[in-house]
Amino acid sequence: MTKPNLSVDIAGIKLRNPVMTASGTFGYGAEFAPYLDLELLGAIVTKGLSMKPKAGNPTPRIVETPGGMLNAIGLQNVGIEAFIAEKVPFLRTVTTPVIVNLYGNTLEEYGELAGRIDAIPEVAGIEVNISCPNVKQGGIVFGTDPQAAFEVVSLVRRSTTKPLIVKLSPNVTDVVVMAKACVDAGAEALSLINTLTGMAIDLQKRRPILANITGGLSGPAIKPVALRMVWQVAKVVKVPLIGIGGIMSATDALEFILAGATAVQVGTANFLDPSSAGTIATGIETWLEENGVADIRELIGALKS
Amino acid sequence: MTKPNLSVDIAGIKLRNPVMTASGTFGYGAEFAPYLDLELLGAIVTKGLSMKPKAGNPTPRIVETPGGMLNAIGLQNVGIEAFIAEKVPFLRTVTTPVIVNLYGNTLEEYGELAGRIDAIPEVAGIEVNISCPNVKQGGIVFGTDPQAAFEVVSLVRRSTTKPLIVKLSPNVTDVVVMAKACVDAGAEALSLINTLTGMAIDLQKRRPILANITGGLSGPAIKPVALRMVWQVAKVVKVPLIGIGGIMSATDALEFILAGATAVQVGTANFLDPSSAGTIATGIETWLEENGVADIRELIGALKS
Amino acid sequence: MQFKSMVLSNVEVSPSYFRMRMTAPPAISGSQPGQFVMVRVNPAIDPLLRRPFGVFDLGTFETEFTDCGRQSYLEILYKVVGKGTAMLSTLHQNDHLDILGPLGKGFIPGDPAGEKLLVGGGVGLAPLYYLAKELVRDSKVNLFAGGRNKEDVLCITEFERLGVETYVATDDGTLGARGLVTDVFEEQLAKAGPKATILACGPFPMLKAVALLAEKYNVPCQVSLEAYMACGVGACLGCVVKGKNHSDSTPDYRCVCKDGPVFDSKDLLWS
Amino acid sequence: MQFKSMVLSNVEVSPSYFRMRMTAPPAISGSQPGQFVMVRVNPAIDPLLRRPFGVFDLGTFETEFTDCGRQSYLEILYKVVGKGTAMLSTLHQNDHLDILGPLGKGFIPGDPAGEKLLVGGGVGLAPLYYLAKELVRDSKVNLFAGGRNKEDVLCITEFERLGVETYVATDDGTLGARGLVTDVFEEQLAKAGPKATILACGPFPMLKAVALLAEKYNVPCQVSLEAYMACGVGACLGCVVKGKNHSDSTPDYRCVCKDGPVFDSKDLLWS
Ligand SMILES: Cc1cc2nc3c(=O)[nH]c(=O)nc-3n(C[C@H](O)[C@H](O)[C@H](O)COP(=O)(O)OP(=O)(O)OC[C@H]3O[C@@H](n4cnc5c(N)ncnc54)[C@H](O)[C@@H]3O)c2cc1C
Ligand SMILES: Cc1cc2nc3c(=O)[nH]c(=O)nc-3n(C[C@H](O)[C@H](O)[C@H](O)COP(=O)(O)OP(=O)(O)OC[C@H]3O[C@@H](n4cnc5c(N)ncnc54)[C@H](O)[C@@H]3O)c2cc1C
Ligand SMILES: Cc1cc2nc3c(=O)[nH]c(=O)nc-3n(C[C@H](O)[C@H](O)[C@H](O)COP(=O)(O)O)c2cc1C
Ligand SMILES: Cc1cc2nc3c(=O)[nH]c(=O)nc-3n(C[C@H](O)[C@H](O)[C@H](O)COP(=O)(O)O)c2cc1C
Ligand code: FES
Ligand code: FES
Repeated sequence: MTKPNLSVDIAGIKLRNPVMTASGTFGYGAEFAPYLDLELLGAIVTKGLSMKPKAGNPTPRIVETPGGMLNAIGLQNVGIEAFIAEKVPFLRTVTTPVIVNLYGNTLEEYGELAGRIDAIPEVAGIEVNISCPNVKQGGIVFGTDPQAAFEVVSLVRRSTTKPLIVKLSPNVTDVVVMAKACVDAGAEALSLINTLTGMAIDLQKRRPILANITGGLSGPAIKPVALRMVWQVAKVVKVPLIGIGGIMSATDALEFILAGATAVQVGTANFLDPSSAGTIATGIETWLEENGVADIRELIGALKS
Repeated sequence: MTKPNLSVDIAGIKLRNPVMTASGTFGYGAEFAPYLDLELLGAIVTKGLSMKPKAGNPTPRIVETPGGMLNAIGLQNVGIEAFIAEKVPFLRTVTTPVIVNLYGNTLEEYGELAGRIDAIPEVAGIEVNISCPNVKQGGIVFGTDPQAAFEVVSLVRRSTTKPLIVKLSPNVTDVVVMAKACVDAGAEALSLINTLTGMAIDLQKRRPILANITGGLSGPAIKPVALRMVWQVAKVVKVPLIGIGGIMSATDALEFILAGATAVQVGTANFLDPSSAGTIATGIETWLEENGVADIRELIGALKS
Repeated sequence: MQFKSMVLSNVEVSPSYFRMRMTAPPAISGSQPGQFVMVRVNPAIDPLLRRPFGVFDLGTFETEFTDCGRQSYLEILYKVVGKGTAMLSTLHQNDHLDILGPLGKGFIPGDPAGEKLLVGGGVGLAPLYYLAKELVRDSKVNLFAGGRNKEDVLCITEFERLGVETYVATDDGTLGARGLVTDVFEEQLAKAGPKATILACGPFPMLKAVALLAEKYNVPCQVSLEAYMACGVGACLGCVVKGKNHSDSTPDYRCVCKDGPVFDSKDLLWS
Repeated sequence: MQFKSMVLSNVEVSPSYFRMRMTAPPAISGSQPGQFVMVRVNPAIDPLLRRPFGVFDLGTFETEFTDCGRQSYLEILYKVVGKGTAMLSTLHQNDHLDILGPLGKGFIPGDPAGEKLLVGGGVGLAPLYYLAKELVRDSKVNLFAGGRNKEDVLCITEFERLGVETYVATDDGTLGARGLVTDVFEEQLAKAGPKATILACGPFPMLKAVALLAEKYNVPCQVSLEAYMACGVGACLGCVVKGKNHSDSTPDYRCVCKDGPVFDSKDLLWS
């Protein structure tokens, strides 16, 4: 049998396979180079970037929960200048497309940042985080109000010609409404889901475990919610979707693709096993071969229901 | 040391301890009598009841997920007549208060059903399910729209003098808005959370596993989301809260109480271990003793944050 | 009942089929053939739910290091198909389990004078062994065992040792006749006396075929079903199957865990 | 590196303290004292995250049943405190683990002519053993070991066998002096030569006290910190601590996993 086709197209970005890394779980790529061949990946999405370097939240910032984890990193990042100076040179050494996840504390900052990134040739595309639940200012509003989402995405769309992905929050009554607003505003692809807002408590200390009190729930625990949202959105919008949430294996990834995702992102799994994303990519190829599927695209949204 | 006080008051219902069973996970009580002493419980909440017997969804109706399970039972139940004839006689034999969980397919049915239950002396209180995500007609609308919730709760309030608990859905952007609407409409207590809507897929069959496609996610996986919502609502509303979601142990239960719950409900844990609810109640007592807490009420909302 | 149990042995009897013996309280001897147990594989939350397995055998053993005389044991025969059974297969002697059971309704032996026709497919043979053991005391017992290949047909020697007459069919002919076990079964069913009883356990399509044959030859028939289960005690309503009176407007659902797993084939809707 | 490992032994050396030896690739010998490994307790999702443990010892052993000569092993010394360590403690010889490491920055030996003052609290002794083993080759090594009671003070005999001079203090006086190890330590520190180096691992309050003493006596000091970790490789930013230049407006966070776990005490903010 000839090798199956694994390549997909997300908003004009050509991926050699549908497996990307999720923002904030893969650093800037270099951290994982000792554990897997970055050339095995469809794309690398970098840690959420802002204009200025950002300190993030006090610690503890992470805590394990049943089948998942909470994080309240608070979007600590190096800021655009250091990103260009320190991170881009390494990313230039890999042929895998690099997508920059960005966020702003204000509407204007989103636009300004998108404009700056537009000028970086090494960046294949932009993923706009309107969904991070940790930053009071900004984040939560853009991600849960369709009108605010429309505005911020429109502004970013005007500020860059790069392929534009918008990442959706699951903490909403109707994710389809949010999805439509973003597409109407010019999003060429949607990634979903970001983390569910949760909390953990230390009984003996009678305190929240996270310094930030609440944090974002990720990992296998959220997979059913993520699958459901991808399926709901896929029925309604036409742009390609990137499925995210608790993907640990090639099987998980293929389930998201059946539900309607064109690509997937691997997040928390990178912590359990730093080679996960590579293993998942090769696992998908093996599955296609074993099941006589010539092209991954045959599976996108192929769920019988 | 004298025994600590475990008793709490929910909407006028006196509970010997804060541990109740969650609707739909404990049948009508009798099913669990061989496995635990029902007199160990604070209250028993029965399976969601409707006017007419209801068939529920086709099978498969349940599926395990990472750290949780999805169910799409579709509110199969015996209906009010059979409930009175077949289930109430057994419930009369226990001194533990019985709370009836009910739902209607229309606004009117909610009112009518509440009226019928008002006449059953064995019923200590009513829990209104406005949050079940499985029934297209009704359910999802009442539970996610504050105005609809206000109306249905107001009607139920007018139809019964029994203590009135309203059970909230987590599938909303802002659970606090829903909570306030229900309290404004006359809810004397709130229970939260019901299940998160999720989905599971059988890759080989390329089909959703549940016949209903989506189902409600319960179990340890959802605990962080449930804790967060209880904490959010407790900061704002004055009525007692009943914390629900992934409670497996006395520690879990006490965390909910710290977050602001006056009582808790044990759901999925009953399946893993049919004696769970009793073990949790005695575990709470032991913890209070070991930690020198004389009264459980000292812990309600006692989270330092 | 619910009890803590200790693994006594856990042996691979055929590729990916394991036979596990574990301690049980004396009351386990009250189990009816066809009843099942729900096994909590470990106290962690992965896997979350208990796994149901038929009672394969019961007995007593002499404890080695104590003075307490003969103790009861329970055996299950299981196939590794997923996460839970894979974890079970890694358990060793002295590992602990939490068991709920015996649960549900078992097989009803029927008239001892009639011959018993047991039909089992694959791991469906599991509950039939304990059933055969009980039945051979009073009745003539025939077993019809089917599977994809010879590795799917388990413990035939054990059945024969009980004095059961066995008929085997496999899809690939590697053991017994080549073809469906229901074909072999029909031949014998046609010859069966008027007091015969059919008792079957296996995949749904096989049970359906058996139920239709039972109707055709007018022989009483009990079938043991499988369903995804959460509680095992009739509370969650996750495990239902359609009863004979079921229609979309007048639903008739039965719980496999409580009203079954063994049903009279006439009580179910097979379409 | 990431490698599959097989448990060689797992022994309770003191109540709730275990010493586990496991196979490792030869490259493990490149580990620096103070580096750590992230252990995936089992392939299930409970517990989900890896658990970090310091390298307690390294060595080689003769394999029993193969011809492949001496193989490398890695040892960790751990205390059962929660779910992950409880599960670890139930593992047996031949059970499998997935290991990431050695990770992070270890201790820097400093001038061999100076004496080495090792300070360890409770399970903080773990990385100091491998450190002492390396240091005794060239330097005089003193160990100050503290704990709540005698059961908290581990492997002192092993340290003594290396030729380390040991000073012990326990809160309840059941072993060594009664009181804080830092008191005993200060006495000796006051007498230490100008080339001495302090190398400490233990609970945060102890490290803080040691860091302050180091400043007071102007002796270079390295401390090994703990933090909740997810990735272990500097990617998740979950494990940060405040660096010396940290303020709310000009944040200076360091990753314990990558920039540490061993830091020069002067590089951290202790307030
Ligand atoms: C009454 C009854 C008796 C049974 N007796 C036996 C027996 O004696 N020997 C034996 O090998 N098997 C028996 N089964 C089937 C056995 O329960 C499943 O093979 C087992 O639960 C699979 O678990 P897993 O984790 O390996 O598979 P997974 O596929 O990982 O399980 C995922 C979920 O699906 C459920 N599930 C998967 N397959 C089945 C199935 N066939 N039936 C019910 N639930 C399933 C699991 O319980 C679990 O909740 C019986 C089932 C029932 C209902
Ligand atoms: C660099 C480093 C080296 C360490 N070396 C050792 C050692 O050699 N021996 C030893 O016994 N312990 C060591 N620890 C502490 C050890 O990692 C924890 O005791 C262990 O993770 C607890 O896991 P648990 O599942 O039993 O506890 P739980 O409380 O159930 O763990 C819940 C979560 O909290 C984390 N956690 C809990 N306590 C700690 C802690 N003290 N430090 C970091 N994370 C924690 C766990 O990793 C897990 O993510 C070290 C920690 C770090 C950061
Ligand atoms: C530690 C951590 C940091 C994260 N940081 C970001 C971020 O900076 N920007 C963003 O859009 N999402 C961020 N996420 C969310 C992930 O990209 C992903 O959407 C989420 O974790 C769900 O996927 P998973 O279950 O595979 O982890 C972060 C997640 C984790 C666990
Ligand atoms: C099988 C099943 C059936 C349920 N049926 C109902 C119901 O009839 N009415 C209701 O309000 N909630 C129902 N629930 C939701 C539970 O009462 C509870 O809110 C939810 O399971 C979360 O708690 P847990 O994580 O402890 O299970 C059901 C849950 C399960 C698992
Ligand atoms: S398994 Fe719960 S009702 Fe049958
Ligand atoms: S543990 Fe992830 S950055 Fe340190």
